[in-house]
Amino acid sequence: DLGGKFDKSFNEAAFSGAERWAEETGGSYKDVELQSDAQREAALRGFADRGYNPIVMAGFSFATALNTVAADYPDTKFVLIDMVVDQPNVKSVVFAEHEGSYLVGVLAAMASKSGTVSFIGGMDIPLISKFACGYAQGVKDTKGDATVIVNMTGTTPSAWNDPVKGGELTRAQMSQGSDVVFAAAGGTGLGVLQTAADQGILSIGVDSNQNYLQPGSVLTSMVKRVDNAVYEAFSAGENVMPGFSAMGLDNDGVGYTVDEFNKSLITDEMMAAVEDAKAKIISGEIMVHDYMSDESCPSF
Amino acid sequence: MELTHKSGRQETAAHDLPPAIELRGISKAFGPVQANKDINFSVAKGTIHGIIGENGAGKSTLMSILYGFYKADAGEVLINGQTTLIPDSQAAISAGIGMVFQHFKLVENFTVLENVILGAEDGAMLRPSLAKARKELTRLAKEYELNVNPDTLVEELSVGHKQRVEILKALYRHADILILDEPTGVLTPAEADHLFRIFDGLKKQGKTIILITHKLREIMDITDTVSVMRRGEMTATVKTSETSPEHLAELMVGRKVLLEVSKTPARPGASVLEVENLRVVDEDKVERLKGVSLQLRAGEILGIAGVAGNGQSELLEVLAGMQTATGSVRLNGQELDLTGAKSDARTRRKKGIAHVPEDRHDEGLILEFSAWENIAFGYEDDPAYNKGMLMDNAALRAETHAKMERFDVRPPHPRLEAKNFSGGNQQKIVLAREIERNPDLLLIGQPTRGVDIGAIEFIHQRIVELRDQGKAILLVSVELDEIMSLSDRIAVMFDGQIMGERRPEETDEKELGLLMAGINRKAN
Amino acid sequence: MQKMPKWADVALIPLINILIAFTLSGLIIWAIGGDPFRALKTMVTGSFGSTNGWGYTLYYTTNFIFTGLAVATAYQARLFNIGGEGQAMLGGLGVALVALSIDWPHWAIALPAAAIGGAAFGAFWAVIPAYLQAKRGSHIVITTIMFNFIASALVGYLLLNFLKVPGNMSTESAGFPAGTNLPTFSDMLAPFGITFAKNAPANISFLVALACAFGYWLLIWHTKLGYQIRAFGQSETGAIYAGINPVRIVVITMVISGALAGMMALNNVMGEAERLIDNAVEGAGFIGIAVALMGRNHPVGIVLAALLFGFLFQGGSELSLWEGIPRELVVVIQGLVILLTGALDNMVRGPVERLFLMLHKGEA
Amino acid sequence: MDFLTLIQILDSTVRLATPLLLACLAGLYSERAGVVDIGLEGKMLVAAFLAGAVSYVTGSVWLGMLAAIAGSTALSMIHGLASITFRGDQLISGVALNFLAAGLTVVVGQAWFGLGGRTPSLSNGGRFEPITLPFADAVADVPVLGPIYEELISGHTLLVYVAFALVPLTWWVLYRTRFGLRLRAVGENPSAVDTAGISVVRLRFTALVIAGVLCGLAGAYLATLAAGFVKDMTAGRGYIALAALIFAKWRPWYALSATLLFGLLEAIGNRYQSIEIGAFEIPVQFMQALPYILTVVILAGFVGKAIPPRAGGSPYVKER
Ligand SMILES: Nc1ncnc2c1ncn2[C@@H]1O[C@H](COP(=O)(O)OP(=O)(O)OP(=O)(O)O)[C@@H](O)[C@H]1O
Ligand SMILES: Nc1ncnc2c1ncn2[C@@H]1O[C@H](COP(=O)(O)OP(=O)(O)OP(=O)(O)O)[C@@H](O)[C@H]1O
Ligand SMILES: [Mg+2]
Ligand SMILES: [Mg+2]
Repeated sequence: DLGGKFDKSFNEAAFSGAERWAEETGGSYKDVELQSDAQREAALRGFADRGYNPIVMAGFSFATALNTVAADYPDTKFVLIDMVVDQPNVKSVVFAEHEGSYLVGVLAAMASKSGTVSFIGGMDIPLISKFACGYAQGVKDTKGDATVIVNMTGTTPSAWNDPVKGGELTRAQMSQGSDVVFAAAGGTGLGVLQTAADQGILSIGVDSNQNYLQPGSVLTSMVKRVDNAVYEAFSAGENVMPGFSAMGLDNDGVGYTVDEFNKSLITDEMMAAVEDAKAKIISGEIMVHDYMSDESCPSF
Repeated sequence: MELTHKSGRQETAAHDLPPAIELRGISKAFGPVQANKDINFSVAKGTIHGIIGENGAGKSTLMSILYGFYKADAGEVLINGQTTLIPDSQAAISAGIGMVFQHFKLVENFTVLENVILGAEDGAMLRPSLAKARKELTRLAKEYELNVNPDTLVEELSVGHKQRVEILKALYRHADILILDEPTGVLTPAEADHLFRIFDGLKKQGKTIILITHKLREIMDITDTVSVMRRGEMTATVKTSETSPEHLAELMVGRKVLLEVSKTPARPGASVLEVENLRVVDEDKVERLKGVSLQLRAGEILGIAGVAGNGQSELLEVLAGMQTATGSVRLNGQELDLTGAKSDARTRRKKGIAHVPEDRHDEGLILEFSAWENIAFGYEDDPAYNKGMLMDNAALRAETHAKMERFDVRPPHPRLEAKNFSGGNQQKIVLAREIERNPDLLLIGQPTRGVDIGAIEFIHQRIVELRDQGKAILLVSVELDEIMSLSDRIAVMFDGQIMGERRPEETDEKELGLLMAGINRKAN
Repeated sequence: MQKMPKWADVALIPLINILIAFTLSGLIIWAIGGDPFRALKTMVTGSFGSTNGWGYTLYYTTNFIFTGLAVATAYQARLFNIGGEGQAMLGGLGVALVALSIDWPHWAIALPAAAIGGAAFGAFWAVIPAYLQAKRGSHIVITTIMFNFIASALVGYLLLNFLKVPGNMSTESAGFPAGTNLPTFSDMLAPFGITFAKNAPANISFLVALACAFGYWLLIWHTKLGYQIRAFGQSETGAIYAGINPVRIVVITMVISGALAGMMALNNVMGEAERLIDNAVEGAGFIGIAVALMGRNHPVGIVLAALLFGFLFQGGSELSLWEGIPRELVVVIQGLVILLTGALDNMVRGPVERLFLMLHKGEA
Repeated sequence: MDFLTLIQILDSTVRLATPLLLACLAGLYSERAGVVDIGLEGKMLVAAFLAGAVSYVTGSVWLGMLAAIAGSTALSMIHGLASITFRGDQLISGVALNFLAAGLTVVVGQAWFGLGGRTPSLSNGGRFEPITLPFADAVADVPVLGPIYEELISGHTLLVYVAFALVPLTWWVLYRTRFGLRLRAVGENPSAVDTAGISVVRLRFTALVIAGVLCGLAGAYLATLAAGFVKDMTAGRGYIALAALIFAKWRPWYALSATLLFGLLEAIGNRYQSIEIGAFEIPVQFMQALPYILTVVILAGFVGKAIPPRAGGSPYVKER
């Protein structure tokens, strides 16, 4: 999406999936970043005209362009991440971000000493609310009296690229008692993680595994395996199965991460609780509310 | 007629001393315009040397070269007999040259003191420089009658005082040679007299002065020698004692010039303008007009004399619709709106008031506009200039061309931008626009400021012609000469009030001067 | 009398400048390991080599003509309108509201209605800073910058809470009814037997932009109002002398300026996206500043400068598509072009003038 | 709002105002000398990038800062070349610099680090550490004044103190030194300076060098605060600084208040993102736009006409 290829989270995850495929198979692919909305259609047609197959799009903003283009290229397979487009040659990959967010919410609630945790999103858009809502529910289900502070960075695209503002928001949330902050804000999030580390509170990364960025301070990362989705799409090549693919906890499409950088932060008790929650979500015992279903969030 | 200048009137010392300044073969072109052509001339030490010439003759250019402001294309400069390179103003200053430009080079929102030390500070800190300059200014003020409050902001000073600051700047830098470009153009007679007294003092101290002016009387009064420039060349240098204004005028313009206005007695008709109890309060809450009343009839010229800043400008602006006021103004018996929506200049024009403003650069003209666009300035909505929704530019250009021919604007090119005309010609463009509107009332401020004598003659004739057509004319000028020779009646303003009214034939400059200073003999 | 023939002034010098800018860009491409000649070829063929390329180039050009004219109009009155971005954003809102209000039977009816909607909203967004400048002396540069931020917040809010289709991830309005879809170049040229790329976004609003450029020319140099705007711009005291009401001129000028910026939405919102998306203006308001300045506030100059930027945009996106050259490099090229043709103009002008003077002397 | 919250908001204000203040002072020097500078944004961006890159590579924040200053000054010199030497349009030149900076930082960053224009995170040697002023801990418990000193005044990084110290320094330079006198004069009436025998060109270039250095500091501050460079991370602060400069009427102390005001408004916007009044909730977008709305309101209501240096924006031409 317009955030840029190396935003350390969403787009980078897509890119690394493609890289992994290229490395393993020796195949080649072409990637492009777009600077304007009108280019989406041009890029899709450009790739399709030149016989690229499949064409993977990371980001819901492609939906409209894809809807018109897909019909014109019935022989080309398209993979759209984060949004559903109902066309015979389109595979839509949608992630259950709310479920992953729920899990990190559980961890946040348990790691918090103050009983107040927080969330920093890039812009006030539905996708980000989906993260926030799942997170809030995870927190509340774990600690009924916990407070969740939710902030958004801004209203212009620079909201995704303002680490200084991210840092200030973190401090503002700290001053309201938060000691665990979940950032879903692209480059702005880097400032959040940094400030959390500087100020000695915990943070939660997003999309990619961001634990290594601030070892010992990033509690965990809510990963969204866009890389897997891209990898699979490329691996399947022209034989991508059109249709709808939900990436949730069950198929490891989303999740939380534990590695050498955050091992010490996660107690056995926390581990047990979060695994329990995961199992219950998969089994359907816990219903995590999807913000997109009714554009509201009962946990706020 | 003596055209050499090696020996002058300064018999005593100058004989064996080299001239203070000598120029040899100076030439300067601005693109295609040859502003100076092979100019040779010298000025003896301790004298006052005048330079006259038509607008655009190249006087300012020559002096700017001497001051290192422009670089000459060819030629050399000798100061006190020594060849001196003047690549920049710094060099000129070190050579002992000071210059007062026609348009002052002052920083308006600095104090006098700051302006004086600018570029002549001692050391990196301001405090010592300021203290020293303050002392020095006091000394200079005493020595040359150059009183200015050192702590006033320059923008608050009158023109005369600004000029003193310029002179102080030069003296503070130990100038021995002082160049003044049209210094009296904007001065009142009293200020000019004062300036000349300063010149006398400077001359006594052995300083050399070069004076550029359009006023022959000044040349005759205070210079020792005078040079005439025409079209970039120095055509003559004569001793002042051996020439006459008529002769100088002829040398300048290349033909005989009438220095007196010829006019028949006025035959005033119906009353055109009646002003009663006009009051203006400016932004700083200062009362600028304190109840002015006057009356003006068709076919007469009422001259308003006064030292600049005594309310004449405000009077003109109120009548022209550029300022609001209280009181009452009737034009042809009809009351004018002084404050409301109809108090603007456009409405006034439509009612038959034309206005030649005091400041042609900031008001009368848009310098970046071409001549033809300026001819429509203020009248762009005239149906004659419009065809339907659009302006009829072609017709406007044709009309401008005709007007330029009639008013002898040189060069008569409608497409040329106003800024490229000389001062006199710019003024003629404004006059051509306003006079030919056939107004009932013409307001005219400083009609000949900075204008050469050839053009002055022309402008004066036009004003009188208009009067003879039965128009009412309100003339504001700081030139008493002009007021005396043009007006049928003279009103003198002082401190926002009319001090008294005289007929030119019944008064003299002395009496007017006293009135301008606020002293009314008759009344007392 | 002239130092240089006119053709050298208006054509030769800009050409040399663009050449230098491209040479420098080539060096940068070479330095980061690309092939400058291939890159140039990609850019040129990508933007002018096919009707598809043309379609995109002219689409961007259209945006820049509108915003360039907006900046230029204000500049004639010496008002520096940095708010084209926000005004175009609001214009988008206006166009969207019109387009979504009823089920338009035909684009020919919808177009003028949307133009009025876009212009009105753009003008509204410009008139507040104008009024504050004229009446309260609030610096229009600050207020228009602030209004850009406010516009983005406002449009974002409205999109999210009122215009968005429930269930849709993207903050965008519903698609406009088919009756508002503007004819593209392909639709327009088909009757003449010319085939034009079907999917290229250039549409009839390009002609609207050209008409606006012509209207701008008429307005500024051939009407009383234009005369007054220019006179006011040159000298405020002069304007008062002439009886030109400053408040009126400032407000009217900014209304026109904002309306022009707002009409940009005909192209990007109505013509291309056919829905209102968040941040649809994508910096065109700022590019308009460069376009107006480089075009010397003259309509022909503005159209040409807009075309140049259209080329840079389209050629640049082709570069990043096919040459793997990062899209930011295109921003660098844009910067170099602006710098050389706009600001370093005299660097080339001086020597060229001297050259002509020498040639001239040689003849004489 | 309790006292501690107030302190925290003010603390945040100081941090947010610092880059604005540095950039605003940079603009002040350059515009006082008659060169309009809308390239502040670009200079800051380049400086932030170089600070991030060089600090990371060398591990020294000081070298990073030097590189930031050098880069930003280089852009300043291009601006000078265009607008002073070649008498080009100052606005165009500034716009061009902003484009160049936005592009080059990413292109070069990508070439160097391959992180898409981001620089790797800075470890501790690559950043400025907070400075704890003497006795900060000791007085922390003193009511009212204690927290003010400990939280608000102490504990910022070096550049914050530098920025605040620059305000009186700038005032002193401007109004108490020969250089300041000439600088102010050249922005008001360059021909007065020229006829006084001082080089207009040299003065203006000097002013631009100072502006370059200050923007360099501003950029270095941003990069070290965020521990690395992220593309476009200046996020419009150069424009806000420009607005603050006009707001401040080109005066140093006013510049301090103006930037503090902008900082405060942003800090408040950060702290109170959505406010509920009864059933009506003020949307987050409104709170985020609040600083801008308030700026307009204040400008319209309280600040009169701001008169810029008279010679600003136009190149000095004495002879054509
Ligand atoms: N900076 C300049 N650039 C181009 N041409 C100039 C410049 N300055 C003067 N000129 C031209 O040089 C000629 C001489 O101008 P100059 O200013 O020396 O005249 P002047 O004798 O001082 O006139 P005035 O009596 O009106 O003051 C004029 O034709 C003028 O147009
Ligand atoms: N930069 C310039 N370019 C072209 N012509 C110029 C320039 N500067 C001055 N001139 C011309 O030089 C001549 C003399 O200029 P000067 O500065 O002496 O003013 P002026 O014409 O005497 O006006 P005024 O008496 O009203 O001050 C005029 O013709 C003026 O238009
Ligand atoms: Mg002159
Ligand atoms: Mg003159």
